[in-house]
Formats: sequence, structure tokens, C-alpha cells
Amino acid sequence: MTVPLLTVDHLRIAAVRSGAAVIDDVSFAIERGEFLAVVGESGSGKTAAARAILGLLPPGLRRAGGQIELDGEDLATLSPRRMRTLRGPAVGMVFQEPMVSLNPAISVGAQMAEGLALHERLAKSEIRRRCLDMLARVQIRDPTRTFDAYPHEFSGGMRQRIMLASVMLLKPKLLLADEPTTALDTLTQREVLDLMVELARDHGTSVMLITHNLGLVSRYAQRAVVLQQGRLVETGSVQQILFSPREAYTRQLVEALPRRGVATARRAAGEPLISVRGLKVSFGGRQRLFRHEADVAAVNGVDLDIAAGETVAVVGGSGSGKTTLGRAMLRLIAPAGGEIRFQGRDVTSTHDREFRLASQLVFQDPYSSLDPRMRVGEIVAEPLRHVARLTAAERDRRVAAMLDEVGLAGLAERWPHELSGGQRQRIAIARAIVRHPSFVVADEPVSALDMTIQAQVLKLFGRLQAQYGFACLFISHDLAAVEQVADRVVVMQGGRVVEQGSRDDVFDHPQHDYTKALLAAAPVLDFARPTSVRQLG
Amino acid sequence: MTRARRPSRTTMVGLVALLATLAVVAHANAETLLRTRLNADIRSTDPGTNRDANTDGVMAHIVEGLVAFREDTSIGPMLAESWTVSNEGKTYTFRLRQGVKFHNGAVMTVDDVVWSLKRWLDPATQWRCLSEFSASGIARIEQIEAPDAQTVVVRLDQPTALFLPTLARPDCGQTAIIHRDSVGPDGKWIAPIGTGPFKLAAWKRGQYIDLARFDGYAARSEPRNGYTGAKIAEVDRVRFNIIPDSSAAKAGLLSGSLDVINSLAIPDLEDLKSRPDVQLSITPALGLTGILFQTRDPLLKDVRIRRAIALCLDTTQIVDSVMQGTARPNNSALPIGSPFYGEVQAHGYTQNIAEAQKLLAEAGYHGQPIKLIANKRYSFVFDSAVLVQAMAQTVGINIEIEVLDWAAQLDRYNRGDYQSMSFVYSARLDASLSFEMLMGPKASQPRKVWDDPEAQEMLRQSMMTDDAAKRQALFDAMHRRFIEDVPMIVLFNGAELAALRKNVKGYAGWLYPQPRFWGVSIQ
Amino acid sequence: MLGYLARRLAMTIPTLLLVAVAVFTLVRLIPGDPVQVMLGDNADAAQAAQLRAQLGLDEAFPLQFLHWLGKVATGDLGHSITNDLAVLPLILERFQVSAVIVLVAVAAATCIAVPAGLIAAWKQNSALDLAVIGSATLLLSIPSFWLGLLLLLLFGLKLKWLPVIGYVPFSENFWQAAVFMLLPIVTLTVLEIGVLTRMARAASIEVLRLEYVTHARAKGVPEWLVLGRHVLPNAFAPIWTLIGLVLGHLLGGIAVIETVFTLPGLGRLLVDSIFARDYPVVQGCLLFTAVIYVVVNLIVDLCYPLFDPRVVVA
Amino acid sequence: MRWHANTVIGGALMTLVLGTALTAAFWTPFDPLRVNLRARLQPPSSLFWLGTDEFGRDVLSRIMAGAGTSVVMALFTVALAVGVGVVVGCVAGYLRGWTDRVIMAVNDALLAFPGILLALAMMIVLGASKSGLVLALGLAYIPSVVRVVRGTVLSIREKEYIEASRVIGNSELYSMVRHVLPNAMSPVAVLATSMFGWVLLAESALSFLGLGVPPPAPTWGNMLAASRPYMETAAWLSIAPGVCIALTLLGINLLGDSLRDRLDPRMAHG
Repeated sequence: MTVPLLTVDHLRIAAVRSGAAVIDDVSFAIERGEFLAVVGESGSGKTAAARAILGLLPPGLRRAGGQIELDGEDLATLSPRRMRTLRGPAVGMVFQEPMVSLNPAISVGAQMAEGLALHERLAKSEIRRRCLDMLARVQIRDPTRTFDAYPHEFSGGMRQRIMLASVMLLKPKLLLADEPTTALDTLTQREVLDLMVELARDHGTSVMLITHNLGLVSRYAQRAVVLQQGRLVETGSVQQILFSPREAYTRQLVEALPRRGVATARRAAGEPLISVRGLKVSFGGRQRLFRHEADVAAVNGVDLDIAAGETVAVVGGSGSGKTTLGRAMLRLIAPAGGEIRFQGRDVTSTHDREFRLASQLVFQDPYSSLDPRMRVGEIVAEPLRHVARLTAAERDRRVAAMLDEVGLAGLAERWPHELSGGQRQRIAIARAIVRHPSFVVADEPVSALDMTIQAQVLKLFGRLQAQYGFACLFISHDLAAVEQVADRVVVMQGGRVVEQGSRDDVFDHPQHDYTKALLAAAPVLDFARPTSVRQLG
Repeated sequence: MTRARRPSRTTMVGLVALLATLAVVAHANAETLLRTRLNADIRSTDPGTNRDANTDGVMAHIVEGLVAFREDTSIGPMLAESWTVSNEGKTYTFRLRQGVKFHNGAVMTVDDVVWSLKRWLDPATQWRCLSEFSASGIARIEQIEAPDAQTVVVRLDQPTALFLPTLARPDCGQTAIIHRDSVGPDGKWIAPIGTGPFKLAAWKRGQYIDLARFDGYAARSEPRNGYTGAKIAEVDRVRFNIIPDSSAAKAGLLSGSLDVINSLAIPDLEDLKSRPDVQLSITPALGLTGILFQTRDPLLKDVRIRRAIALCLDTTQIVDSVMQGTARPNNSALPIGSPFYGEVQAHGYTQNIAEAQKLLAEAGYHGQPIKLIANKRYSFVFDSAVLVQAMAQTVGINIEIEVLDWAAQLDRYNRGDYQSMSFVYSARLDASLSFEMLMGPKASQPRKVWDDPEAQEMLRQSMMTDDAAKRQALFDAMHRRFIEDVPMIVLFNGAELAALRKNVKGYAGWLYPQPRFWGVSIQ
Repeated sequence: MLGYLARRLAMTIPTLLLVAVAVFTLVRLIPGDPVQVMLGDNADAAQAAQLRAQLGLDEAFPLQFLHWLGKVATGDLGHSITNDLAVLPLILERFQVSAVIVLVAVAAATCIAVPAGLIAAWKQNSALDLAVIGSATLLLSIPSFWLGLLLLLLFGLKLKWLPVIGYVPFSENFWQAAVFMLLPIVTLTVLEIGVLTRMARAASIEVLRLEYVTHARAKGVPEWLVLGRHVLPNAFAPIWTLIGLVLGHLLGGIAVIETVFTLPGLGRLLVDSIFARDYPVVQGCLLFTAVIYVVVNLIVDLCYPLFDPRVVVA
Repeated sequence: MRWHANTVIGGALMTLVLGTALTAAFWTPFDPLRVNLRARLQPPSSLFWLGTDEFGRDVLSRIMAGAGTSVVMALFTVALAVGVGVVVGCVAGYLRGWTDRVIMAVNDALLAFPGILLALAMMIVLGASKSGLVLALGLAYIPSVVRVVRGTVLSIREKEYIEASRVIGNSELYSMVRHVLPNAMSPVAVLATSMFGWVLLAESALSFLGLGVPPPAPTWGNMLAASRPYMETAAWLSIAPGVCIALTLLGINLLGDSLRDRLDPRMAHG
């Protein structure tokens, strides 16, 4: 056993003001060239641990105890100046948010060259040459143009590649990757992570991958460390952690991974509840004030039927038009062509009040879909305004019942900002279901939540659908979740349906190439198939 | 405004050092400079047309008329040697002084006089006092001629005592005699080429006006008396700095960057009295400050209420407090300085609270609010209003002060649209004019305060004859009716307050509120 | 770029037209008129009518407005009623006074406020931060003319370091003019520091939260370079907007400060001409201020790309 | 920690001011309007704690009475400006299209005017009185409120909980009143506090230029302006009102800061 590159002994990180421990007595080590995954849900302290290594804890936290030894040097005792000489050449870091990980005000080249210029005395031309080589290495099409361009001109995936290039330029011994691809869709995620592995291999860099997605752990890590609320739960090889976990929490994490449930084909006979023929939606590059929505390809010529009680999942990369389809079917966006029929009636152009009251939408971001100025009880009660002949007492009773059903009994008086992400999404669902709608569109309902919470919310959603029998359009880019929930699957690319069929047909015998690529990219932990890292290894 | 020529261009050691040199004004050569101040820029250098009080004051140094006012507001000869009145007061024959030079060196001839007088009467000149010689004025000028090289004869269509005073009025540009070259071939005004002790050297709009001594000035023999007599310039240059803010002007005097500041505000007086390096010149003026009543107002048309207000005031205390001893109480329309101000005029209202309350009860007054308009441009006008309100309060009269800016108050004054108003009249140099400014039919002249046909007849007669005894009798009768009818309460005549540095000699104020810088020297 | 400029200027035409109409009517709504002010208390009707005709004030309002607007289009703002000066040169001369004070003061305030705000944000909630934000709030709370009075009292009268009255234009003598300008500039700078520091601090805090700052530090970039190259350029956009707003308003004349220090600035000219009911000058000043406000906004917008590449001025 | 300090100091200052204003309604050491010419321009003494002014009136009583007038005037002005501003702002932000463009053109035109001078002109038109000042300053500040409200309404309209409200079947108007308006109030509340300070400054500036609230009724503004000529001999005449205005502004700014921090969306999201 050679001397490990990095050893962390009894590390303790506490909040400055309250002294509460964010990391309590955590020890682990990383061998040279080894890929270690640090797994935990939000609030487990995994990011704090990574940042402690670099000595870049956010202002509210400080290192309260323990050693961090890198190449035999205890980082804790170093002077700020000495620490700065290590940041870059010794330890590099890649961040999560592509939109804000690069400085928008200065050119890509300037940011890449900055690291090199600081740590090595090189001529300007030599620095430029190395940057261009590295950009080519990370498969950026036109390095010279990219060098002088500004970050806002690139997509999320491209920016993560640029960041990876600028970090790897300094050939660090250890690379800390803090959820580098969470914000990307499955295809791009696969490309960036494969690239990271190759680059690390080239320079013998060991990688500490911080993630909450066990799929990625199985594919990209050799060993794993599991954290919960700042405490070390378990350490071991990926094989042992995933397939024979010793601790209950680890087992719970693994179980939370969505897996193919038995498909209860509740295909109701007769008229589909809602059917769409040749639906067209053209998006005149409308710039939404907040989300710089990429110019979503127009939805052109989509045919789709959903029966009562059935869940049809729509999958596809970002920009495939799946969200636009959902909004168009709810008539929130005026379709440019085609026809929508609900319970046999054509609702494409007329303002059908009954269709409006019978259809509902669950949003992705639990933070911005609830009015911060209204209490939970009021939010859930609001839809009942439109139910005729409903007395106040009757309404309160129904709200209380609904809250109980989503597992939030007694929280009626609370404010949204006092609750966790999972709880807020349950309220959003309660609001959607309280009026017993017959058609619900769920637009990425769980992708913003932690794994364990995702599992609970999906289970709740399934139970409510079984109980109330509403038809559901489930939009998601997370194939694992789709595999668990969907009866039928529709795959969209560039605004068009490229494949449609029952869940088993689409997952087991994908016809279209795009579907195959999507399935290959998805880090679905298929117990039957061996983990691919070893293939790479 | 320490604009002085420094001996040599010293190198700038540091900002503080520079400031020190700046504060000490070094006089390079023997040129003497007198620095004074105006609160606003002059309107133009064309006397008697586009003008205001400041403009008249400055122009009085540059141009002169045939006749001018003496210190007691009587009329004295200026460019005229003497004059005789004939043809029942309709013909005025002026004998001209000889050897009087214009600023451009030309000697004044009788043709210059005729040309100037005709120019004033030409409507294109837009002379401010042209209306005095129109149908509604004091008389029409039928003919101006020069029988010989030394005399000019002016014939009027009817006798009037106001012909010479109108010629001498400063706001009429003293009907100045100017050289032909003052205007261009098209008659457009260029610059004043007059006969005064100073000539116009420079005018930097918004900043200062420079007057330089006119060496070729032909001074009269008798000593300085009002705008006539010997007007000898004893300083090389006079600079009028434009400084709107009076406190800043006062500070300029104290810091040595100004030699003379006039028309001081009363509050400034308070502080300057105690200064060793400053001397004060306080002279009674002709302006008239008082409380005007709108006799057509439903409430104030009852003379008993007007009289009650008059009786509840202690005019002496008001004047002492507002003017801090620089003026004496005067309830008459004639200024104290006027030759016709006699024993009758001295007797006005005496405070009598009981009588006031009786009158109020008789009139059935029960606290209805009376609006008193005031403005803050003239501090004594505003302060008087505050004191009148306080004193009226003691007898239960509820006065509410409404502050307007000067232009808005003037508008209300001209339209007669007010219940009462604390107001200041500008100087009138003739007793008849002092009454004329208050009296007149309200129907056609809404700005007039006193609408009493019989009194107006007496006024008309006073304007016709120039027999002093007869005019005095008329003025006495008018005063008695004025006090009886209380169309307004005159409080005091203003005072012309000036502050000078110790080294300024020979300055003297007089009834007319404009400074005279001839006969003034700097030690 | 020119297309953008043309479009922006075209957009301002309606606003300026509105301002012109508003100015013209507002001025005539004010009771009292220049003729009465000129004639004072012994203005008989004949004299007043004659003067009014001479000044063209007896025409119907719409006619007067069209005359005025026609001339404005050609750049001639007419002549002052009180002293017959051409209005535009008068305004430009007076504007020079106000502009010098405002520009120097805002520049000085920015040079002090931005670093202070940056450091305060960098050491957020430290003693230094409290000191900076505390003094900024204090400065913000002092009435401008009271501060002017106190400075005048202290330096002018008591210590006699600085002259108390008067003004020398820069054209005549630079040093003397600078001496007269010192106190008003200091007064205005002190006032503006408060506002700009608070904005600089808030903007910097916003940027310090973002990941590319941590990314820079993770590359071993020293703190001063992190602040200078990464935080400042991104934090400067909101500060620049505020500077634009402040300039737009102040250039309209700092009447009160000009009154305290007896400076013949644009603000003073407007106040005096309102009191003298000098219609052409009032109209000229207000229109000029509006144009300045619009031009400053345009310049501010054009400068954004300098520090924020995302803003494209097409 | 800092948020706490702001509220405490700011709150203390404002209670002091409001307390003075309230007590002045019932009791002041002397009658603020009573002229006493013998006691002219006396320095602070045991009898007159803050000395007397040029008419011998007690400065302390006038400061107390002035507090009331100034505070009430500021409240009315802010109420007028915010009231009208919010309504117009919502209409502009909500209707968009032509109405929005017209409203904003007029708004920009008004913003181009220097605020104080706009108020000065209106003071003359409306006549110098308290109600005239409130109307003049109120109108002068409406454009800035309109701009803030319109901006906020435009951004909130895009939030997902507004789309959720539409999905529930609420009418546009109901979404506007029930969801957009309450959330638009926080920036308006912050603006209102700073506007309170602006009014005090503007009233003093107007008095300084010659047309504030007409004396003899005392306000800090006209007392400060009236103290100008006696600046040298009777400095206390300008110190007292100046300090009062400065302290009140400090109190308002501190409260404004704590309000902003409390309403800061980041704080709300927790």
C-alpha cells in the first residue's frame, strides 16, 4: 500500500456562529490515480468536506479539527501564501453550475491563461499554445475562436468542458469534482464525465467525485464514501457499497434508486381521455424575462393519446420540446396547428372552462411554484374557489384531508419558505389533486429533489393516481424515474415524436438510434449488467 | 471676486499658500478700485427702456438729464443752466450749460438735446415714461425747438406741476441727454455715450459691471445734492459684482473682497453693527411699507373692522422690531422725507385695544379668518405681516398669512384679488405721485387701494398747480380723509442701509434707494 | 451601432415633445407674468399692454408655442425677457458651472465609494463593514445645504482659508476658479458617497456569492486579483446604472448648493427665472435639462458593453 | 447581527421623533407662535433650552411643533405618491401594449424634470400651503414609484406561481390582485421609507429657495432656511433643525435597511 495521496483524519467542520458540526470526525484517504466517490444527500456536508481540502470554506463555516495531509503536507498548518501555491497545480476543482462557473466579464482564454500565468513562468505564446491544445483535447470544435469568445456564447455542456480544460491545464495531482454534471441532461453528462476520466487517466490525477447519484458512482468510481448529516456511514469498494451495503442508510440509498416496477397496464378501453392529433407549436424566439429559454424547436406534428388512469412519460434531451408539449396540451400556450380533444370535445381554440378546471400542472422547481406570501393551507384551498356550492367548513375539511394524504397533516399554517424542497413539492401536488382533476401534467416533478425524497414523492404520486384515476403526462429527462412510473413512453427529439410504445417495449427493444443513445447514457443501475467503469479500467 | 493684478506670477507652492496670497489683494499701481454689489444683473445699458431699480442706479453714474432731483426731492438744474416757465405753465425754456463733454469727447450742443428728447418721444424707443405724455398722461408735448445755440423750448398742451419731476425720474432714465452714436444707424441701441462722471468700461453678464472714471467730466460748481450738484469721480474704477445672496454679500464685505454693499437686509444689520472694520450708513428712504385692505371684500368693506385692525397695532413696536431702529413709524401716505410732510401728516393711529374690541363687536366680527398675503423677498414685509398677525391675535382677529413669491403677489395686487396684503411701494419722488399710487377708481384700475372720488379730485388739483401752499392744504385734507377711511395702514418708510469698509470715505445715502459713488474715495 | 443610436434618439423625440408641451403649459399656469415683474408696483394698464405686445405675450398660447417650437427645432431657444440675452448661450455658460461641480464630485465619490463598497462586501459583517456602511448611511442623512452652510461657516468665515463669495469662470483663471469650486464639490461629493457606497457594497456581495469567484480562488488567484479582475467588472454594472441616474438628475442643476455658494449654475438660473417669470429661460432650462437627462441615459447604455460583454448594442 | 442593530437604532430614533411630534400636539414648553420681541436671538439658556429665534420664539417648542408638521406632511406625501404610483405602475405593468408605452413616455418625461424645481413650480401654481406642498411633492415623486412598481410587476408576472394561478383557473385580474400585488409590495415599502427622507429634504430645500411651508407655522425646513442670515451670530438657530433633520433621516435610512433585509427574497426563501 503506497503512501496515499490525500489522507483526511478525524476532520471536523463547524458553523462559525452556532458551533454545530457540519462534518463530524470523518476520515478517508485517496490513493494516487484512484477515483473516489463521496456520496450523500443535500445537507450531508459532502461539498464542505471537498472545499475544506482547498481551504475555501464559505464564510459561515470553519475547520474545527483534524488533519488534511496532501503528499505528506498538513494543509491545515500552511500559510495562506503557501496554500495558494498548491491551489491549481496540486489540487484542482470543478463546480456544478455551468451558468456561473466562468467569469462572464472576461474572455475564456484569459480565464484559462490566468492559472498558468500564476503558477508557471511561461511566455505568453507558450501559454496560448497550451490552452489551445487543451481546448482541442476536450473536443471543443474551434479552439482559437473559443479562446477569444466570452462564456455566455456557449451551452452548459461546452462551459463545463472549458472549466475542466482550464483546471486540467495545471495537471493537478488531485481533482475535486463537485456534482459537475447535475445541471446537464443525460447525453451531455455522459460526454463530460467520460472526458474527465480520460483527462485524469492521462495525467495520473486522482479524482474525488462528489455526487448524490449512485448511477454515476457505479460507472465512474472505484471506491466510495457514504456521508449522512456530516457523519461517515460507510467506506468501501463500489461493488461492495452498491451490492452488499453493510449500513442501513446505504441500503436505503440503494433501494431509493428507481427500478422497473411491474407495469400495471391499466389501459382503459374505449375513448382516450385526451388525444392530440398533429399538434404544432411555433415559438417566435420569445425571450422569457427570467429563464433565457433556448429557442425550443417548434413542436411539429405530435400525435398522442392518454387514457384515464394511465401515465404516459415523455422523454428527450433539453430542447426536445417536451415541456412545450405539456404546456400546449394544457392550453397555456396557443398551439399553431393540430387538434386537442378532451373527453371527445375539441378544445383546441375555444376557452373550454370545464377543461381548464379539470386539468392541472405540477412544476419542477418547488421554490418558485408556490406564492411566498400565502400559507400552505391557503395554497391548497385556492383551487377550491372554483368548486360551486362549497361551504367554508366543507372546504377546510377537504384541505385538511388532502394535506393528510400527502403526509403534511397540521402544516396548514406554515409558510412555504419554512419547509424543505420535498415538502413543498408535496404541497404543489396537493394543490393539483385537491379538485380531483381528470388530467395532470407533471413537468419534471422530482428532478430537483434528493434521491430518497424522489422515491417517496414518486410513490405518493403513483398512489394518488391509482386512487383518483387521473390521466398523467409525465415529463422527465431522468430515464430511471420514467422506468418506474410510466405505462407508455414517448421519446421526443427536435419537436417530433421519434418513438412511442409501452414501457417494456421502449426500454428493452429501443428502435430509434436516439432512444438507444439516451438509454446508453442513462446511469441506470441495472443489476444484471456489470458496471462499465471496470470496462474502462 | 478678488480680480487684482498680482505683482508677478509667483510659483504655486501649494494650494494653501496660494489661498493666502489670494486673500491679500495687492494693488499693483496707483489704480483705485471700489468694489460694490448688486443683487441681480442690470437689465440693459439702455436707460429708461429695458430697466429695473438696479439698472437705474448704475445708469445714474453714466448719463445725466436736463434736471435732476435734489436730496429733499425738489428739482435742481443738471445739464440745464436754468429754466423759465411761461405761457401759464405750458412753455418751459431751458438755458444749457456750455462746455459739457460726452464720453466720446464730443461737446454737448443744443442739437444733441433736441435729438435726445425727440428720441425719447419716438414710440420705437419704447420709453417707459412715454405714456406720461400721452392722452392719459400728465400732458402732451406739442413742440420742441432750439431758437439759439444755448436754449431749448418745450411747449406742453396743458399746465402740470409734474413735468420737471417726470423728466428727472430715475426710472425714466432721467430723460438723459445722450450722444447720437449711442445708437446704430437703424436706431438699435449700442452703448450709452452720456455726460456722467463715469463711463461704461465692461459688462460680464451675470458677473460684474465695470465703470471707469470719465476724465473729461464737466462738474457743476455747487456741492453734491441728490442726483445734481458736483459729481466728481474720486476712484478710477467701480465694479458692481452680481451676488444674489445677501448673506454671501455680507460675508464678502467681512472677508475684504467687497468695499460697499447697499440695500442691506435688516437681519444683516444685526451682525454688522458690532464689527470694528465696518461702518454703517442709514438714511430714511421714500419707499412705503404697509398693510393693504381690499375695501370691496365682504368682510373688510366694513370700515369699523379696518379701523379696529388699525387700532390694535402698536406701529412703533412693529417698526422698531422689524427695522431695528433704522426707520420711524409713519401712518401717512407722504414719506417723512417729503417737503410736504408736516405736523398734520405726523398724527396717525394710536393703539387702543378697548376701542378696537368695541368696533369689532359693533361690526359683528366673530373670528372669521382674514387672509394676509406676504412675500419673503423683502424680509421687512414678511416680518411686519408676522407681527401684525400676532398683535391682531390679542384682540381676537384671526389672520392667516399666505406666503407667495413676489411675482405671484404682484399679480394678485394688480388684479386687486386679495383680502389684505403686506406690501411695499417703490419710491415716488413727488408728493402727488405718493398719493396717486394708492388712489384711483377700482373699476378701471383694480390695483388701486383707495377709491374715493372726492379725494381723487383733490389729487388732480394738486397735480395741476405748483403753488406749494395750495398743494400743502390739499395734501393735509387728503391725509385726514385717508386716516378716517383706513383703506390701508401705512407702517413706515423704508431705510436705505449700506455697509462700508472703514477705508471708504465720502459715501452718503439719500431718500432715493440707489447708491452714488461720485465723491467717494478709498484711503 | 449607428442604427441603434438613431433608434434610441428617435425614441426620445416623443418624450422631449411631451416635456416641451408640459413645460410650456406649466410655466403659463404659474400666476403672475414677466411684464408685471418688470413694471413693479406702478404698472398702469397701458404700459403693461404695450410691453406685453412688444414681447409677443399677447398672442394665443398655441401660436406662441408653435413659434417657440419652430425656433427650438433650429436650436434657437429665444431671448430672455428680463435681460434680452440669447437663452442657449446663457444656459450653456451656466451649465458649465453646474457640470464641472457635478462631474468632479460624482467622479470623486465613485473613486471613494467603489473601493469602500468592495472592501466592505469582501469583509462582510466585519467591524470594517459596519464602519463603512454606518458612515455611508450617516453621510446619506445630512441635508445638502446644511452641510454647505457648515463648511462655508468653518472654512470661509472662521478659518478664512477659502473665499466665501463669488465665482471666477475656468476660462479666466483656472486656479482661482478651482478655489471657488472646492467647497461645493466637497459638499456634493460627501452627499454622493453615501448612495454609491451602499450600491457598490450590495452589488459586490451579489457577485461574491457566485461560483466563478470560488473558481478563481481555487486556481490560486490572490485575493486582490480576485476582487480586481473577477468581482469588480461584474459588480460595476448596477453601480454604473446608479451613476447614470444620479448624473441625469444632478446635471439638471443643483439649485440649492448653487444658492448656498452663490454660484451662477443652471439650477440657480432656473429658480431665478421662475421667480422672474422669464418664460423663454424657464422653458429653455427645463428642455435643456430633459435633453441632458436623455443624453446621459444614452451614454450610460452605450457604455455597458465595456464591462459586460453579454450586453450587445446592435 | 447587523440587521438587528439597524432596527434598534432606527426604531429608537423614529420613536423619538414621533414621540416629540405627539407630545407637541398637547404640550410644548412655550407657544411656538408667540412673538416675544424683548427675548430676541437669545442663546440656549436654562429658560430657553435651545435659545430663541429672530422673533423671540422658543426654538425648542418650534422644533417639537415642527416635528409634527414635517412628519405628517411626509406621511401624506408618501401616501399620495405611493398610492397613485402603485395604481399607475400596475396598470402599465399589467396592460402592456399601447397603454404601457404611453404611460411610460409620460413617466420618463416627468422623470426628466429636476424633482425639486417641478415641486417649486407647482407650489407657486397651487399656492404655498401645506396641502400645496404635499400635492406638489407627491406629484413630483409619482414617476419614480411608477417605474419601480412597473418593473416589479413585470418580473413577478413571469414567476411560476403566477402560471400556477392561471392553471387553477383564476382570471388574470384575480392573479394580479391576489398574487402579483402582495409580492410587489416589498420593493415599494423600501422605496416608501427612503421617499419619507426625500420629502424632509425637499421641504427644507423649497423653504431655502423661498417657497416651503409658509411660516409662521414651523417646520424644520423653514426654520433651517430662516436661520441662514443669522448663521454667524446665532449659530444655534441652524444647528438645531439641521441635527433634527439629519437624525430623522438616519433613523429612516436604518429602518429602510432593516426592512429591505427582512423582505429580501433570499431571506424569505430561508
